[in-house]
Amino acid sequence: MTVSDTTVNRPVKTVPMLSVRGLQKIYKVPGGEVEAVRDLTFDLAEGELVCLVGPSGSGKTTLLKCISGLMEQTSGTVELAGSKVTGPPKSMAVVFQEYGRSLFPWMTVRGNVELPLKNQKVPKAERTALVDAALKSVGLDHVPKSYPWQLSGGMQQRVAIARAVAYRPQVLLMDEPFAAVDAQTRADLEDLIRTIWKQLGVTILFVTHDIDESVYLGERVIVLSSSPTVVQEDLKIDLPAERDQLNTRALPRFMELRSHVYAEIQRAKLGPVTEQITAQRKAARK
Amino acid sequence: MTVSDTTVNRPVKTVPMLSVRGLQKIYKVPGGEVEAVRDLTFDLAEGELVCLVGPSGSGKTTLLKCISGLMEQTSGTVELAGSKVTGPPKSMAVVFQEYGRSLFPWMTVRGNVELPLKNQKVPKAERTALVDAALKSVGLDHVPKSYPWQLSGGMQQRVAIARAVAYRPQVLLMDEPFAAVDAQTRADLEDLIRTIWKQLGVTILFVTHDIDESVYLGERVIVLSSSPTVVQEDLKIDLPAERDQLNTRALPRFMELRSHVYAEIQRAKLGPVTEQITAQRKAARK
Amino acid sequence: MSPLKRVAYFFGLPIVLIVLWWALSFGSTNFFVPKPFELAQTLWTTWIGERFFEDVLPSLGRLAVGLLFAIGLGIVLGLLIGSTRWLRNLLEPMLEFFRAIPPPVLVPLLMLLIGVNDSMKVAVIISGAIWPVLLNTVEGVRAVDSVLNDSCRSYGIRGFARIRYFVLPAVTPQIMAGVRQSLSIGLILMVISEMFASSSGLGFTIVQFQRNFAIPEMWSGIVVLGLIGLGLALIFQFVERRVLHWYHGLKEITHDS
Amino acid sequence: AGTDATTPAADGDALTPVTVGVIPIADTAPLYLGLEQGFFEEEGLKLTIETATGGAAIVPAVVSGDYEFGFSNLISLMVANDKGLPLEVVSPAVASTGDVDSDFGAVIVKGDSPVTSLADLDGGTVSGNSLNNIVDTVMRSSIDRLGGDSSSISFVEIPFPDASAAVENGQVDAAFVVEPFVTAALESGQRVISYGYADFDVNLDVAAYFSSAATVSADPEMVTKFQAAMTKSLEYAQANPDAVRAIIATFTATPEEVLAKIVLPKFPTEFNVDAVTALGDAALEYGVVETAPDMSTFLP
Amino acid sequence: MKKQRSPAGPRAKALGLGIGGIVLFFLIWEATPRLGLVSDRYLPPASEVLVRLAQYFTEAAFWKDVADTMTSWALGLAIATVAAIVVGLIIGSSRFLRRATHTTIEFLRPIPSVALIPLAVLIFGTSIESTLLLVVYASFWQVLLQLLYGIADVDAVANDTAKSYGLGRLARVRYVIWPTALPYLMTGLRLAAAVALILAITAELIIGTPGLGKQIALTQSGGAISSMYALVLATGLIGVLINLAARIIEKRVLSWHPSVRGEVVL
Ligand SMILES: Nc1ncnc2c1ncn2[C@@H]1O[C@H](COP(=O)(O)OP(=O)(O)OP(=O)(O)O)[C@@H](O)[C@H]1O
Ligand SMILES: Nc1ncnc2c1ncn2[C@@H]1O[C@H](COP(=O)(O)OP(=O)(O)OP(=O)(O)O)[C@@H](O)[C@H]1O
Ligand SMILES: O=[N+]([O-])[O-]
Ligand SMILES: [Mg+2]
Ligand SMILES: [Mg+2]
Repeated sequence: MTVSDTTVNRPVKTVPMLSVRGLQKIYKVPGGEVEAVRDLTFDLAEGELVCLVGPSGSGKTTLLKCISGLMEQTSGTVELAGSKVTGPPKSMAVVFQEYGRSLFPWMTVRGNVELPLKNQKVPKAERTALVDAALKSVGLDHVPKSYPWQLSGGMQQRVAIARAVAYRPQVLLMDEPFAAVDAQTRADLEDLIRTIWKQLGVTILFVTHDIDESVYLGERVIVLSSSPTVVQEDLKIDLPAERDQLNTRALPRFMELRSHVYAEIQRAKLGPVTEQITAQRKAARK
Repeated sequence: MTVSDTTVNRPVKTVPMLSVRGLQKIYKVPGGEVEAVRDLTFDLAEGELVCLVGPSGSGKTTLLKCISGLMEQTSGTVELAGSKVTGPPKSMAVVFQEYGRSLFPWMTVRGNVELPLKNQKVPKAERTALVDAALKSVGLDHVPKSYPWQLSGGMQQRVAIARAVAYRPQVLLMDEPFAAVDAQTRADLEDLIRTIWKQLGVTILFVTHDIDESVYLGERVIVLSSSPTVVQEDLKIDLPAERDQLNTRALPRFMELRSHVYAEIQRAKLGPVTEQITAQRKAARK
Repeated sequence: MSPLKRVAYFFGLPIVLIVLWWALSFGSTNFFVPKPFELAQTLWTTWIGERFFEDVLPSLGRLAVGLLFAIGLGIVLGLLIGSTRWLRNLLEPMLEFFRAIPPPVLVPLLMLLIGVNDSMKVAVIISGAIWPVLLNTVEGVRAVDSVLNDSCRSYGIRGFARIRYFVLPAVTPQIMAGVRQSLSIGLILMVISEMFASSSGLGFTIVQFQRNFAIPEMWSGIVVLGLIGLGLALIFQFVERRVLHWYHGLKEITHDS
Repeated sequence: AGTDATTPAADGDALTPVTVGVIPIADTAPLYLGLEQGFFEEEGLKLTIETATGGAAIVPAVVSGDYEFGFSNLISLMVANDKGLPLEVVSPAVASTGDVDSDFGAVIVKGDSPVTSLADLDGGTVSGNSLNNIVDTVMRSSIDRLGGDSSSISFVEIPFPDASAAVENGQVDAAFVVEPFVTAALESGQRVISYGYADFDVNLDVAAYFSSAATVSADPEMVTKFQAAMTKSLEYAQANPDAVRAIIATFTATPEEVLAKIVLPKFPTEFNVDAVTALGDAALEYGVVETAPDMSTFLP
Repeated sequence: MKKQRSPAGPRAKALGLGIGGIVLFFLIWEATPRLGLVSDRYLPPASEVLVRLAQYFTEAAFWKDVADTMTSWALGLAIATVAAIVVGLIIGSSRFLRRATHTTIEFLRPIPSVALIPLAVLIFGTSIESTLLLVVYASFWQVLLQLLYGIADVDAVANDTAKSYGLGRLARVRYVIWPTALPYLMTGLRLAAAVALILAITAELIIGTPGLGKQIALTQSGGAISSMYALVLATGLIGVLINLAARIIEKRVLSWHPSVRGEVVL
C-alpha cells in the first residue's frame, strides 16, 4: 500500500480515535452520478494532528462531511473511538470551508462563539471566560458586539475558528480554516492550533492547500489523489515537536518534506494514479 | 512620503488608468462608526499589474468596492481613465472574495460565465469560444453543466475567475481570488493571470494574502496598514518580466523582496504607523 | 430620513389619489359612487362616538386574538411541517383542501361545530389568516442555509435550541412576509365572520349599511377598514425593524439603489 | 296554454328584451312559470332571468340599468325609498298564505323548548336571515302585540339554511325560517310557534318586483307589458300549485320529496295596501326607516 | 431515482402519506355525525357526501360549473399575477417607489373583495368581469407582497457581481432579482391560487354567475345538505389539485433552490 519510501503504515495498537475504512461517496445529480471519493482508508490515533492536502475538487470537504456525520457515505465506515459514526458526534467540532455561511448573521460575534457552549449548558462564568479567551486568541477581542456581516472575510473566518476553539472538542476538523487571512495572522493561527493541540490533547484533521502549512503543522500529511479520490500518500513529518515559524521552516528537512509533498500533489493532479493504486491495494489484500 | 528606500514614487506622465485620491470610508453601524479606510492615495498606470497586501480587516475589500463603484466612499475620489467613478463602470470586472455568494446558484457554470457576455450582446459564436477558453484555462472544462453548489470551494472560485477572464475587461479587480485552490492550481492560475495581463494589456489590481504570490505576480506591491488604513508602502518589484514558478521564486532578489514585504506586513499589524505616516505626508505637502 | 420627508412619503401618493378621485367623481350623481368630501364627513359622523366602542373595539379585540393565534399556530405548525418531511407529506393535501374552502361556506360549519359566539368568529379569522404564515414558514424552513444547518448539527445544537437559535431566526424574514399578509387577510375575515350569526361589529355594520343602501356609510366603513389596516402595518413595521435589524443590515448594504 | 288572439306576432325581432334579477327561491316561481307559459312573449317581452343570493348584486344591477327589473322584499324597498334610492315598485310577487296555521315562513323552536308563543321569548335570542329587515320587523311587531317585550330580545343574523341547527344546538332560542326549512324543521321534531308573516297580517305582501326610476320613465310601455305578464304569471301560479312545485324543482336544488311537502306562498296580483301600510308603520316604529313610505307613491 | 432506493420510491411514499392524511380526515368526518357529536341532518357523514360527489362526477352540468369556476379562477389569477409581477418589479427595485406607495398599499390591502361587490356589479353588471374584478383584487396583493419581500432578499454579493459586470437594471431584474424572488413568488402564487378560487366561488355565490359557487348557494337555500357538502368537497379537491400543479411547477423552476434540492434534511 505504500507509494513512497517515506510513507508510514504505523501499527495502531489501541483503538484509533478516528478510523476511516473504504470510504466511498457518490453524489447523485440529475442525469448521473459524481464519484467524489472512491476508496479512502486511514486512521488517526488519539491526539494526532494530521494535515490533509489534495487537489481542488479531490473530495476533502466531502470526506470531512462524512467523518463529521453530516453526510452519509455511499459505502465504507467511519469510526470514532471504536464506535460507528452515524450522526454528528458531540465531541467533534468542524470549521467549515464556507466560513461566511457558517456564521449566524442574526447573532453577534460573541453570540456565535458562545452558542455551542450555551447549548452544552456550560455555566455562564466559564462560558464567558472561554469565549473571551478564544476571541483574544484569534485577535478579535475588539469586535465582540459586531455582526458577522460587518466583518471582513478574514475576520469572519477567525470567528469560525474561535467558535471551534472555545468549544474544546475531542476531535477538531478544519477545512482550509486560514484561507482568508493574511500571512502574519496565518502564522499566528498556525501556532495557536499547535498550542491548543499540545495543551488539550485534541485530535485534529486539518485540510489545507498550503503545502508549507501542512508540513509545518502536521505530524503526518495525507495526500489525496484527484477525484475519484484515494489516499495517494501518507507521510510522517519527522520534524521536532517544538516548531517555530522562523527556525522550523528553515530546516533542510522541512524543505525536503515540502518538496516531496509538492511533487506528490503535482502527480495527483497530473494523472489518475487511481488504477495503479487500486491494483496495488487489491494485490496487497490477497 | 517614502517609507523605505525601495519605495517608488513614479512620475505619472499620462492620465493614470486608475487613480485613488484621499479615499476614506466610514461604515455607519448602529451606535457608532467604523473607519475602515482612512486615507488612501495611489495610481495605476494603464496596463499595470499591482498587488495589494495588508492585514486582515485592513480595508482591502472595502477599497475594491469603492474603486468598482459598488459602494460610495465617505470622502476622496476614484478616477478611471480620468473620469470620476460614480457607478460600476462597464469596462471593469471584479472577482469577489466571497466567491460562493458571487455565483448565481440558479445558473450552471457555463451560464454564470456566459452571462456578462450575453449581457454585452457578444455574438453567440464568439461567446461560446470565449467561455470555452476561459473554462479550459481554469481547468473546469469538464463541468460546464454543473451548478455552483455542486462544486467544491476551489472549483467555485475558479468559475468566478473564468467569468472575469472571459469578460475581457480593461481593468480587473481581484479580491483574494486564489484563496480556496490548491498549491498547484494556484501556481497555474498565477501564470494564467500574467499571461492574460501580457496578452490583453489589462490593468489589474490584485488583493492577496500570500506574500510570495504578491511578489511573483505584481509589478508593484502596495502594502496597506492595519485599520484605519493608509498606504504603508508602495514597492516596485524589479524582477524580470518573464517569470516562472521555479526559477523566479529561486532568485535572490525574489527572496529579498518577499522578506521586505513580510516585514512590512508584520509592522503594519504590530502598531498603527498611521500617525507617523500622516505626519510625514503633511510635511511633504507643505 | 428627515421627519418632513417621512411625512411627504406617507401622505404624498394618497393625496394625489384623493384629488384624482375627487376630480373623477365631480359630476357623478350615481348613488353607489362615493365622493371624497361627503365620505370624510360621513366617516366622522358615523364612526366617532358610540359606534366606535360598540362595534369597532370588539371587532378589533377579536381580530387581535385571531391574529395572535393565527401567527402563533402558523409559526409552530410551519416549523413542524417544514422540518419533518413525513409530516409535510401527511398533512399537505389536507391543509390544501381546507385552504381552498371559501369562508362563506366554512362559517356555517364552524357555527355548527363551535357555536354562534366570539370563538367562532375568532376561528374564522384564524382559518384564513394562518395560511400565509404557515406556508411561508414551511417554505422558509425548507430553504434554510445548508452550511448553517451543518454548523448546528456539528455543534450538537438540536431540538429546541436548534429551533430557537437557528431555524426561527433564519426563517424570520419569510415569516414576516407571511405575517404582513395575515394582517390584512385577518381584517377581511373579521368582516366576513361578522356577516353571519352576528348582531354587532365593524363587519356587521358595513354589511348592514350595504343592505340598507346607506352607501356613503358603507364606504366610510371600508375606509375605516383601510385605516385599521394602515395602523396594523405601522405597528408591524415597528416590530419588523426590531426583529429583523440584522437582516436589513445584511441586505441593505448595497440595496441603496 | 294561454295563447290569446291578440298575441303579437311571435317573431323574435319584435320582442323587447328584459332581464329580471331574482333570488332562486320558491317565491319567484311565477316568473319562471310565466316564461315557460309564454306570458312574457305574449306581451312582446323576451325575458331573461338572472339569479343572485340577495340585494347586494340585484339592486346595483337594476340601478345601473343592467337589469330592467329585480325581486326584493318590501322592507328593503322601503329602506331604499327612505334613502332616496330611485327604485319603483312595479308588481307584487309573493304574500302570506292567508292562513295563520300554515305559511311559508315560520318561527321555530326546539322540540322540547318551553316556549310556546312569541310572547315567551323575552330576554332570549332569536335569529333571522337579515337584521333590520322584514323578518325581525314582523317578529318584533307580533311580540309586542302579544304582550312580550321585543326590546329585551337579542336578534342575531343566521342564514335560513343554518338556523335550524342553531336552534337545535341551543345557540338561539328561536329562529325565523322559510320553506323548505320550515318543513325540514317540523320533520326533525322542532316546533313552530308562529307563522311570522301570517301572524303579522294574514295577507301580508312580503316581496315585490321593482325597477329603477330611470327605466320606468324611459320606457313606461315596457313596464306596463311586464306588469301585465306578471299578473298573468301570478294568477297562473296561484291556480296551479302542482305546476309551481314542478317548476321550483328546475331552478332550485330542493329535493323532490321535500318539494312535495312544502307550504307554498300566495301569489297575489294586487298589493294589500293595508298590510303594506302596517308594515311601513312597523318599520318606522322599529327604526328600520326614518319615514314610513307614502303608499300612494310607493306602490304602483 | 436510482435502483438502490427502496422499492416504494420516495415519491410513492409521499403520495401514500398524503392519501393516508386524507383518509384519516374522512374517517374523523365520518365518525363525527355517526357518533352523534353533530346531528347528521346538519353534517352528513363523509360516505354519504362522497356518494353524492361521485354522482356529481357523472353529471355534465357539474363539469360545466367546474369549467365556469375554473375559467374565472384561471383568468383572474393570471391577470392578478401578471399585474402583481409587473407592479412588484417596478416598485421593488426603487426605494423611492417602495416608500411612496407604502401607505396606499397598506390602506388598500385589507379592503375585502366582498365589500366591492356592489361597485363591481355597478360597473360591470353581473358578467364575468365582476367576478374577475373580485378575484383579481383579492389575489393581487398576495403575489405583490411576496414579491416585494423576495426582491428584498437579493444577496448583496450576487447583486454587486451583476452590477460590476455591467448588468443594467433590467438585466439584473432578469438574471438576479427574478431568480431570487422566485421562491417567494411561488409561495405568493400558491396563496393567491387559493384566494382566487375562494373569491371565484364567493362571487358566484353572491352575484349568481354560473359556476360551483352558484350551485353551492342553490343547495344551501334548497336545503340539499349532502349536495352542498359534496360541492364543498369538490372545491377542496380542486384546491388540492391546484397545489399539486404548483408543486410540480415549483420542482421545475426551483430545481436549484435549497428547498427543492433537499440538501437540508432532518
Ligand atoms: N452537492 C454536490 N453535488 C454533486 N457533486 C458534488 C457536490 N458536492 C461536491 N461535489 C463534487 O465532488 C467533488 C469533491 O468535492 P469537494 O468539495 O469534496 O472537494 P474539495 O477537495 O473540498 O475541493 P476544494 O479544495 O476545492 O474545496 C467535486 O468534483 C465536486 O464537484
Ligand atoms: N458592512 C460593514 N459594516 C461595518 N463595518 C464593516 C462592514 N464591512 C466591513 N467593515 C469593517 O471594515 C473593516 C475593513 O473590512 P474589509 O472587508 O474591507 O477588510 P479586508 O482588508 O478585505 O479584510 P480581509 O483580508 O480579512 O478580507 C473591518 O474592520 C470590518 O469590520
Ligand atoms: O377578499 N375577500 O373578501 O376575501
Ligand atoms: Mg473543499
Ligand atoms: Mg476582504
